[in-house]
Amino acid sequence: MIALEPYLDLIISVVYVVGIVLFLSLFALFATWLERKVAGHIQDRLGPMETGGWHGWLQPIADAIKLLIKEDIIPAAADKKLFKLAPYLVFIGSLAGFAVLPFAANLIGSDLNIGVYYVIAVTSLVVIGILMAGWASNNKWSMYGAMRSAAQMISYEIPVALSLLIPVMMAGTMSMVEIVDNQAGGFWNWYVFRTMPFSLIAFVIYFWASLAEVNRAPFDLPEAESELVAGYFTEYSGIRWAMFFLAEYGDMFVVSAIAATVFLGGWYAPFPFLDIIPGPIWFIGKTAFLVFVQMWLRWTLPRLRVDQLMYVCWKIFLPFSFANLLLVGLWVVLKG
Amino acid sequence: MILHFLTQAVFWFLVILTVGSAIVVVFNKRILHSAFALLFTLCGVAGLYVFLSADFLAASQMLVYVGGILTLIIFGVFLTARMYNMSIPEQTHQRFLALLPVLGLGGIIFYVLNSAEWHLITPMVAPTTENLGKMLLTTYLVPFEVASMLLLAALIGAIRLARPRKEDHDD
Amino acid sequence: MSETKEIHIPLGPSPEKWDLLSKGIDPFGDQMILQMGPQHPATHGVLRLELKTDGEVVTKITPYIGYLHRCFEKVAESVTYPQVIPYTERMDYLAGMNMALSYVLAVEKLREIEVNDRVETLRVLVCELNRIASHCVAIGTFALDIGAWTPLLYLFQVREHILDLLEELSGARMLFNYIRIGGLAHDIPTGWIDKVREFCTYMDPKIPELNGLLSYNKIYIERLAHVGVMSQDVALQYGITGPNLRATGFDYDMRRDAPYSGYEKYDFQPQIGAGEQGTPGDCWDRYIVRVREMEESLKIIRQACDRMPEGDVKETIPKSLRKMPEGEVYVTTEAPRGELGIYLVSDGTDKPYRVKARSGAYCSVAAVPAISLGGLIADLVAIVASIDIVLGEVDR
Amino acid sequence: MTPEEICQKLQSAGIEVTYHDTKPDPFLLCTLQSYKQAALTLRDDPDLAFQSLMSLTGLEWPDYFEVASQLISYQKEHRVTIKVRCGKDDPSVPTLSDVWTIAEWHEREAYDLVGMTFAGHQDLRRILLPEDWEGHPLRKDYSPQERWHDISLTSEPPKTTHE
Repeated sequence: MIALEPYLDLIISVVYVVGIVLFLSLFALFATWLERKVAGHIQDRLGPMETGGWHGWLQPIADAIKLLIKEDIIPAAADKKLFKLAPYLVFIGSLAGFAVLPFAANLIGSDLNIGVYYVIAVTSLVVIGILMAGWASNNKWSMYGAMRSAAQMISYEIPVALSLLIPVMMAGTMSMVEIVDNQAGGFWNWYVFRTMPFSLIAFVIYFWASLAEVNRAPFDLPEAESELVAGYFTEYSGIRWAMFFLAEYGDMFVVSAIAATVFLGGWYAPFPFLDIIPGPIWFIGKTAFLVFVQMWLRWTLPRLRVDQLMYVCWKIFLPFSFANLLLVGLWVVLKG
Repeated sequence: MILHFLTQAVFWFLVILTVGSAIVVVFNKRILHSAFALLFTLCGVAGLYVFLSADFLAASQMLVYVGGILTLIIFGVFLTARMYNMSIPEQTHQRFLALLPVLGLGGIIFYVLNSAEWHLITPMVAPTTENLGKMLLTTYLVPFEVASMLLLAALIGAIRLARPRKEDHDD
Repeated sequence: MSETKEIHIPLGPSPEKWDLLSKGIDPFGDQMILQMGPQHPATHGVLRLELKTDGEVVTKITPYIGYLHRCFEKVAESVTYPQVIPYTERMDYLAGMNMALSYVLAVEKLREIEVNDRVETLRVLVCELNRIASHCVAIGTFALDIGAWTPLLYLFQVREHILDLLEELSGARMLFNYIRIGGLAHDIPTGWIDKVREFCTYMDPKIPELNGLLSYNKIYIERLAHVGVMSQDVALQYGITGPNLRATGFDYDMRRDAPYSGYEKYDFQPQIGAGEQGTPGDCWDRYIVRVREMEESLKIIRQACDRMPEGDVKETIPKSLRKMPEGEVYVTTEAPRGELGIYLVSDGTDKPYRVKARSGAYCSVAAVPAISLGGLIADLVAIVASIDIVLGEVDR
Repeated sequence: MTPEEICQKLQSAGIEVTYHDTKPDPFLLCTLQSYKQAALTLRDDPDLAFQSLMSLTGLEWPDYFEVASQLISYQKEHRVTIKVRCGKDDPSVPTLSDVWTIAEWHEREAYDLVGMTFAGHQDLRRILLPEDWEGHPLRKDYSPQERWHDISLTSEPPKTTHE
């Protein structure tokens, strides 16, 4: 028998990666179901009710099977190589974010000491993937979607990064685990409530900007169905389309999870006595709540226009983030 | 043993990825395919930085080069290319002429590589971010500030150039 | 040199341009030709707009219509006078009652039929119900095009309610064939008026709810104010009528100013746009005029319910329409999408010699280029939604 | 003003126009030469002030073509129908598209469906039917073409090649 000891790390990593992919898929499935249910109830209807009996819980499975066995269509005039490659890039970009999400103190893919920075960095892949998809489809609407998306994601990365810097400054580290550990012991220790109102503003800016980052309403311009048909994935169908879809829900989870981590105390319960409930439940609960808010907003608000989107980013979020950053910096220096 | 092998395999994978996609960048006839191939080159380099325990540098590589510069390049190609006409011919009939500087430069690099004294260090696991930050704000403060000044000037210049001129506005 | 890729180019109306394009020559400089429609989510059916765009800025618009054309006018020439009614309802299928009314009034005027008060009141009642249903779709799809999904579903509930009422009345939900020459198909069922009153009570809180959810939403206003401004001059030049004309601040409503079917007996206020959030005649004005018009329609419905006179709705239906007087007549009514004018020429036979339907939406489409040049694609989407077209009526 | 008064007003301005008292709606008939002038006067005369063209219809009669236009003046609250006729050998009437912009579309429709032309029209293309359609459906002697591209236009079911 081979001694497993030296390879334990490796095995754990492999298991974790497989687990994360499974989790992402399951979450995406659950989220599509949740999205329909949320939309349904907001719109005074029930959403899927038939498949699987209880509140249509099997609907996402049915959808997944349908998407898997659907004909895979590649337009004749598309740039086939790039067309095929693009969904993977987008998906990988989304998946890579999961590596540093601390589900619990010891349940994290890799506690990188540059955790927050890493997440911001890997989102770049998504931009490239979307540009690639838009171009390769050889469809003008896709192209518009891709251009809008790239412009939007690059612009909104700045307020996102600046807002994330605030808890980083307060914690003095970029490691996800350490940031969470600094927020232990009750919700009043969470970064969102410390240094009021700066960190609260940072949280709000982060949340809105992250909506734009993941192309969700009211910032869903790249895939605005009434303007651009379906934006950059107009020409995609079947499983390739499903990968974009999966990536979108994965991204929703990632940005919400980061918000939960750096602002909302990660795996810690709001009250210390509730810490008997395992951390991952708190973590996923907080994240799921933020995901729910994203859906809530989507089914309530109209969509912005391109120039308004840019206006909001460069003339509102950015100055506020900078001012915020300066003030928090001052606060940290004076206190420390 | 297996671990070592795996590490080696990943390393060589990254090397092949970097060099291979770099070759695609140079030799592909479609400028857009070259631009997208550059993505893999940059990612490969980022991976190599990880091997050097320079994780901050690796993330920066992704953020700045992939998220910023590569996107810019792709945008540039999009804007110069006609949307209707997807292929952009890139003429390569000066290949042999190009060989001369390539060989010259290659020779110099090879010479430097050979003559340099390489210190093998043990891989660090300590975070590099803090050191980087400290060094940027102490030892290398002046170059850091000069670089930021340069970037600021470039930004202002770009805005100035991009703004419509007064005369254009009037008519 | 690399190979040049052949790009499939859809069948277009300007082959010479596409020829140039397929040869790799760009006849438009830096601008791009974009085909919006005929299958596009924002064109409300099968309208095609050929756009010339500079980035996202629209610099030229050429509308192409006719994808839904079934030559109503030719059909009308080959069937008898009463048989035309179902075809009129297929023009603006969202407001079938209003469409039929125009045609029926034209025939009645030609034949010199005076209908009794009950018929008139019931006609007003069903037309106003239908107007609310039609505005519900208009506003709902408008919101949908701006990215707000939910109002559509809320408004469809209201519409569903109305369609149920009209179904009980006529047996059909969209193409009613209820208004007949000289009367109505049959009288109302017992208890129907009470159901209409119930509907009014149900409808009352819906409009404040809509205003809270959508009308005064900051994003919504930002998207619509100052966008697609239609001046009164443009509106008159393009023969714009109905809510679109009133949105420019032009105070004219046929129901008040040239009453037909007894509209003079009702107390209501035509709604005009005042540029509350932006410029008069912008998209938001066109939106809010419709919302407020629903309230006014509700007022008319209430009054109609209250004054519902007794009478026989089939009293004046002519026994035979074999012999029609020779002559011609032009009758317009205030349909939800602008005036529907029926120009009817009779040569004395049992079939119309010529029927021309002048539809409000037709003129609205014609005006799209005049009010949306220089805007963004997103603005164009808002404008097309705001003028509220039904392609069945445009193409006829 | 009633259509009759409008007619007198036009005649006093030296425009050749006749009043036809058909039932129930009367109309004014212009000659081909006076048509454009009549339209301009109707629009610009402050007593007439017909701001808007509501409808423009092409008609085919056994001996001639006719264009009927309904005008409205919101200001003066009156409406009128003006007509012009042209011979079948030369079915061309002056355009009104430079008087009221919307006439451009109505005239395209008349051209498309009835097959008359409008002299001076900038953009006289088919509007409702495809560019390559044959014939003008609202002519009384119109019979549809058999096929348009690959679509059979006759009412019989398409012949199948299945055995």
